[in-house]
Amino acid sequence: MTRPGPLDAHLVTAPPRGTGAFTLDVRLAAGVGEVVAVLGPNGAGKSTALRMLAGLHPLSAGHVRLGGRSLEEPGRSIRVPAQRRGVGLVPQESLLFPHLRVRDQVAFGLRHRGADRAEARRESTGWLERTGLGELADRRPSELSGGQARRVAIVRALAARPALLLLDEPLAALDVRAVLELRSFLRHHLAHVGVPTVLVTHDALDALVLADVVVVLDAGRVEQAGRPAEVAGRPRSAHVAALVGLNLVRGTSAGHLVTMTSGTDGTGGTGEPAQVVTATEQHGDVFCCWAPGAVSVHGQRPEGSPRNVWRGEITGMTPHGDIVRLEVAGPVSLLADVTPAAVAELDLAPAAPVWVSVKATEVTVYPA
Amino acid sequence: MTRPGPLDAHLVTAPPRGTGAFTLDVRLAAGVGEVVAVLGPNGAGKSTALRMLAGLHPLSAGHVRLGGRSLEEPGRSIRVPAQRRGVGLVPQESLLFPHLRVRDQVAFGLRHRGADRAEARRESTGWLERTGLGELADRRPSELSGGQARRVAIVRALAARPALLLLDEPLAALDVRAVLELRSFLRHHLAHVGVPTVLVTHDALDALVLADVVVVLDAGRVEQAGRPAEVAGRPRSAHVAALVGLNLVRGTSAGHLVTMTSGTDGTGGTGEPAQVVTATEQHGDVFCCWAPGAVSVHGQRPEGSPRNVWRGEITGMTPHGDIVRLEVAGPVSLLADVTPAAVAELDLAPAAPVWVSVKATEVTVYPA
Amino acid sequence: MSGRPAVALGAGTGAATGRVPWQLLVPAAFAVALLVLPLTGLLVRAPWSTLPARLTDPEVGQALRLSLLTATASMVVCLLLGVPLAWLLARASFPGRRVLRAMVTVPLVLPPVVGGVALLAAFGRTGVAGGWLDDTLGLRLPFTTLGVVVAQSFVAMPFLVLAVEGALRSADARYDDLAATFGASRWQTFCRVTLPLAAPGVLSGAVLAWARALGEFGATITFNGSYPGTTRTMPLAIYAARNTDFEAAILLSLVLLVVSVAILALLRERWMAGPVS
Amino acid sequence: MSGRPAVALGAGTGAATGRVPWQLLVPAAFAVALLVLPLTGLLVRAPWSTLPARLTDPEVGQALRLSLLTATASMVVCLLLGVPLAWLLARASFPGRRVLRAMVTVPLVLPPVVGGVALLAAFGRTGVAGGWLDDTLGLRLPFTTLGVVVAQSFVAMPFLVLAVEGALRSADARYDDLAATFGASRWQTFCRVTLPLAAPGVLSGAVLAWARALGEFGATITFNGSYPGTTRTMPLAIYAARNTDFEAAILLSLVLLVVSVAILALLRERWMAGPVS
Amino acid sequence: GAGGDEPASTLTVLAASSLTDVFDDLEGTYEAQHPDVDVQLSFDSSSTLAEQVVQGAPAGVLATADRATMRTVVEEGLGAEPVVFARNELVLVTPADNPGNIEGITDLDDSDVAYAVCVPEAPCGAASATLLARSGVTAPPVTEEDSVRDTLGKVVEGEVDAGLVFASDAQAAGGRVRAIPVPAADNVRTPDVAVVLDGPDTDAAQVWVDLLISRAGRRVLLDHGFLPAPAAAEKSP
Ligand SMILES: Nc1ncnc2c1ncn2[C@@H]1O[C@H](COP(=O)(O)OP(=O)(O)OP(=O)(O)O)[C@@H](O)[C@H]1O
Ligand SMILES: Nc1ncnc2c1ncn2[C@@H]1O[C@H](COP(=O)(O)OP(=O)(O)OP(=O)(O)O)[C@@H](O)[C@H]1O
Ligand SMILES: [Mg+2]
Ligand SMILES: [Mg+2]
Repeated sequence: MTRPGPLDAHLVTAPPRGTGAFTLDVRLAAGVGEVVAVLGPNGAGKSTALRMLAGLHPLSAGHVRLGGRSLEEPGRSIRVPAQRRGVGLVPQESLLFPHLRVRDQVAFGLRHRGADRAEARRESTGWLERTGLGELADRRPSELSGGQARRVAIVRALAARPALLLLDEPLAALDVRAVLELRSFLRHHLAHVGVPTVLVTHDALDALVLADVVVVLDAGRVEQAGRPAEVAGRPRSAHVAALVGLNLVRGTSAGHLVTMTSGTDGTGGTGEPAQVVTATEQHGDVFCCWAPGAVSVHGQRPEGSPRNVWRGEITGMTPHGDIVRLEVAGPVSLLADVTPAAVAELDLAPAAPVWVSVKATEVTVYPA
Repeated sequence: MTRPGPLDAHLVTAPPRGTGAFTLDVRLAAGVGEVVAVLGPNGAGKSTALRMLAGLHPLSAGHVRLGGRSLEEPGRSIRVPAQRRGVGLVPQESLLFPHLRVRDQVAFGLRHRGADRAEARRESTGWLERTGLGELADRRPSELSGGQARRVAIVRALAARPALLLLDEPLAALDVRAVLELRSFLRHHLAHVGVPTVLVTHDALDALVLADVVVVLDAGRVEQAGRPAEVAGRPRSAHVAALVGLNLVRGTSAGHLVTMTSGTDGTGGTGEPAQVVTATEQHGDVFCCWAPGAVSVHGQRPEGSPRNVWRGEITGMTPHGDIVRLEVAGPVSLLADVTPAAVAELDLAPAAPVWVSVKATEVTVYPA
Repeated sequence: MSGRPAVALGAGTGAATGRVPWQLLVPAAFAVALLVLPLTGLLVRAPWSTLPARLTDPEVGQALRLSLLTATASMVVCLLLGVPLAWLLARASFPGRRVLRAMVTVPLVLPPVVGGVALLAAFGRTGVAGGWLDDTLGLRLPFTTLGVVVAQSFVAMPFLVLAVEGALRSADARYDDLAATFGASRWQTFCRVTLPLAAPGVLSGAVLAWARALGEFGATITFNGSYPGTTRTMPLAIYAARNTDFEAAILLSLVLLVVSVAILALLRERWMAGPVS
Repeated sequence: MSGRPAVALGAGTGAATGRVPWQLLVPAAFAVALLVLPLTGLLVRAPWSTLPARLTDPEVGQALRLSLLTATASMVVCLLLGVPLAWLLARASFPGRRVLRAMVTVPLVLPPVVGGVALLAAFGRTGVAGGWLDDTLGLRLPFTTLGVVVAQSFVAMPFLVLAVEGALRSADARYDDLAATFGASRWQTFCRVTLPLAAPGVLSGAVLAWARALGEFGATITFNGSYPGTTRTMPLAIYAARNTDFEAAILLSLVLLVVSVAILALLRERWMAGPVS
Repeated sequence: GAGGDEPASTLTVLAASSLTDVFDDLEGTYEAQHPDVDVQLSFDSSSTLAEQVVQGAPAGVLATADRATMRTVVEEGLGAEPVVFARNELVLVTPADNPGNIEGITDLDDSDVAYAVCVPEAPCGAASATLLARSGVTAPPVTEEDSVRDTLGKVVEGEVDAGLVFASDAQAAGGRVRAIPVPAADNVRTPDVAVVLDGPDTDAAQVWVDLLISRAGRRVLLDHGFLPAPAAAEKSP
């Protein structure tokens, strides 16, 4: 409808009374044509943030500005209601209107953007056919499969030509081909229409492929924000580390030696504080990360160049294509990728004691 | 409750009147402690199959047998109602009872399996704490995030100790760590309790990690069934090929030369029938598949050993970790993985014309 | 919500799960007995031999027409005024909502005759609003067909409002929110989302209101008196007949009954084709 | 469904989306006028000076007690019998369901006085079931307090059944299905899932039934006569008072009104703490 | 009326609504004479009461405002021979301020005058129809009320300009209405009939009927605007 403009939001809301929940306090910004991916564990506040942007949940402080227009600013008592924000929302639960056929679902948004009835239905049919949903146009929501409903919800939001697009896990429940198609469709469509987009996802690939900026939430706060490659390469939370499949520990560095304050790979470390030797020099609070492929596994304490050597016990083994991913618990709990050949040779099995080593040069270290 | 027994089902149902839908006709079998993964595109009939196993949708023919007991057999007018089947269902939409707190959601199943009220709530609390949901025990469904609700639905089904477990995309909407944890939890739990399990998923990893048998559905019929590695290595449908990330074509083989009858990689092939040279000899209807990494991309028509050389045009480029995945359209449309260095060197960009080559030895060929 | 398909693959049917439990069957049977026995009694006692004479009596036809007309008009009035009020009670937030909600139940509890007195006190010649209506609009409600509609609407309104309010409350408000994000104003949302989702409740509210208006006696006779052709609806005709011939009153009641139940059955089955029918 | 939180993060509120549209406000205002003006009229006309004397009159207290007692008993009867019947109509599939559903609306349409005649024809001395009840159980219903409950239940039942049936229809049957997979029998599912989900509908049905029973006059007086202490409920007392002293009748009505609206307001606000209150 | 001591027995009297005031007065007289009996009065329209008696309503006395309804009870063999204890005649009443300026029954024959009568099926209505015809009034009423008290109510409320009611009812309304005698009314009098019903308390019931036609009873009836019963029907006390 209007010319697309950038999104600039600072979302603050107090927790609902009675629950021990957190205060949400999140800054989000997306330029024209930019996609912000919002990542974070379940219950981090991602969907709530989207609802606040859409005007469905009031801010207690902060602001929402879109294309220079202030949509909400409690400090100045500004609050544009949802119906005059022009946002397009794909809610996490699809929420197709139960009484409308698929064609009318899509036409719904079009009509309220000014199209008349016949025009809206025609345009809706066009959208459905372009997105491969033409056959479903006359179905009711109760006659759709979960994935079909999801796709209709996405098309419904896109068709309304919103000034701001809010996608809550849009690709969940879709089959692989639909994911591939939609991912590439979204990439082209979003770049083309230039609408700022906020995309909630649990899929690293979505973030890497679609997003210009990644924002990682946890417990209502931003844990990390930056370019996708930056975030993927230098995770600052267990969530992101798990998402991109890296081992991550946090510690205090004194030159080349990091004393761990928390070791984390999803299994939880125990025991005396371990140390990590790094190639680059750093001081103070730092994160260290390395790839599972950089970890060597040995039957005996290894001799030689690797400077980081720890004891451990295998707690999980998962075949991953050509490799086997081991979960190792010890002073530093970590993931290690080994070949099936190595598994056979070292006679690896759950509960087996092992030694693991990581070369100092394989460890990336950066300030916390 | 009862000793676990194997599942043997042949599910047949006519399409609902008025819709142009297909007849569902699916055979499923799972031994004690076995997991059957059901894959397939959206709308293939996966959820419907689960509903039929649960007794929520009647069979028009076929049978459902569990541990030797016939649960449904229209031919013999047998139909055990849902409440006496002892199945545990995680529906696609979670469907937490809106009026019950989380603790009572889980206790619900326990009570109907014979526990008294206090016992059920105690046991429920135990389950929630063991699965990291203890904090949510007093919340209502409307106060949960999407992923939290999903986890509660899974725990609710597991806690009831069903004789058959039906999981409809259990890991969708979960964050990475929860997925990792739940995947390993399910693997151990299912092996331990020995309950046959049917798992619907869109994630290749779920199928590979958790399943003993994979069944691929399309339009209500079984397209392929077998061990996960077998299915992953020799896909028989575009869906599975896309799922495991392989290029797949179908054709008629005369010795070492396959004339394509349909080329498929998710982008849809066009033009004159192309041919694929293979290293192994086959005759008749065959599938050929090869990995995207086995595809070389050239600026000019390549000289040398590769026997399969096609023209093409780049239609998509996606960075994938260390590599870039190209979508190439041409006589054979395919996916190709190249290094970022190669992209720079060859000056690859969307719409650029390229040549692609595949060595005959890299092509796996097997009867259709 | 609405439009659940007859045979559902994806949707819940609630029907595939075994036998009807006796704990429900037994009380339901008693309920049916309580409803059916009196009807049987009426049928047994009715003087069938006089039926043809009654049916061709022009006054009966007149009263029946008047009843159907006024009851339908009252239902429409209730829908037009009551649905918005129900929405206000269910979805809007304003001071005095408690009081207003209590107010709605007033005509329910008021014995109908007193309701008629109240209407006279309000809209009668000497009533608080009656004089004003007469002076400014020249509108006199008592002893007119319009007055019958007012009286019937007054007693039927709470049924509609309560039924619709209940339906609005159980309808999922997330759909309203979503409609707003698409730019639908509150009014558009109401028309295109809220109301369709609450349709079964609105329908049963309308049925209740229509039936209540059709059977309405006390308020009508008190507010409007009873005169053939203008205010004597079937219940009033039945009551009048009763003075001389009790049995005749029964016969007239049965006529009213058959007509109205037939209409209801027809409409309900058409609009409410149910999930398991 | 039930238990939507006061401030919802994840759930829909329907409240955050702008001003109340005038298209709803204006008709709602008319509805309020129609409900409030008659009440105002009553208040204006009531002979307040005689209020203390009336309130202390033992017969008034007796009638009020009897009314509250019988109306509450009737509501309980309606709940116990009517909810199962509503479930049967909404969820079960059996021949004659159409007829049964039509049957339920009968007492709605029957003018209450004829309802009383029908009850006499069924349970009276010479009625189709009355003789049998008397002979085998020694139970005589007419002209007894029990008979009052029967008459009130008869007229109030349809309100409950229709309201509950509507609520059951809009409740999502997928939850019933899911409950079955957990081994819940149909009866357990009904108690633990269906009924809680339909609770707002059941509640408003109960309110309707209670209020209808409380205001019930015609069927009661015809079936039970008007005997102080046993069958003379408030509406009958008001009717009796009207013969001698019209104004007194108004005062008694107001007493009934205040008591019942107070009770309703109390209970409703406690049970129905709404989404946007 | 509840007395100080618990009365030993109860006498239930069912009576037409027009008898409300008379019977309320007589209840006191009766209970004073017979402290062991508690009189319960229940008023409704004659036909409803008759139907209830047929259906077994517990009652000792039934008093109706006409003969026809009484006949249904007697034909069922539920009571003894009915007794006419009073008669009533119609008067024209207007609201106290007489907004329609009605001076006589002929003033009703004007389409601008809103007047009420009883339904023809009711005793007062049958009489009204005859009276109106004899007086040459052809303009229709705005309403035919179900009982005489309802007709009176409409006049008291000021909703109509005039109404035809029994003299006794007009008297009960006191100063709230103006009563205008109708010359031809004495030709269309209606009887009030009482009957002792079969049952456990026939003795107490008989005492009530005797009280009605006793000198004291007749005085009360006269005080309330009723006319005495014709001497032929009178029983000696
Ligand atoms: N009630 C219904 N009426 C008509 N068709 C239906 C109904 N329910 C489902 N279908 C259709 O049946 C097919 C199978 O649906 P089902 O839900 O089993 O798919 P699915 O394999 O689970 O898909 P998804 O991956 O999207 O969940 C779909 O094409 C769907 O549209
Ligand atoms: N109505 C509510 N009352 C109380 N707490 C709520 C309510 N709605 C959500 N929450 C809580 O607020 C937090 C944020 O919820 P939100 O739905 O935004 O999470 P999310 O990041 O979208 O998670 P997911 O990935 O699981 O969808 C969660 O802890 C949730 O339990
Ligand atoms: Mg969410
Ligand atoms: Mg599905």
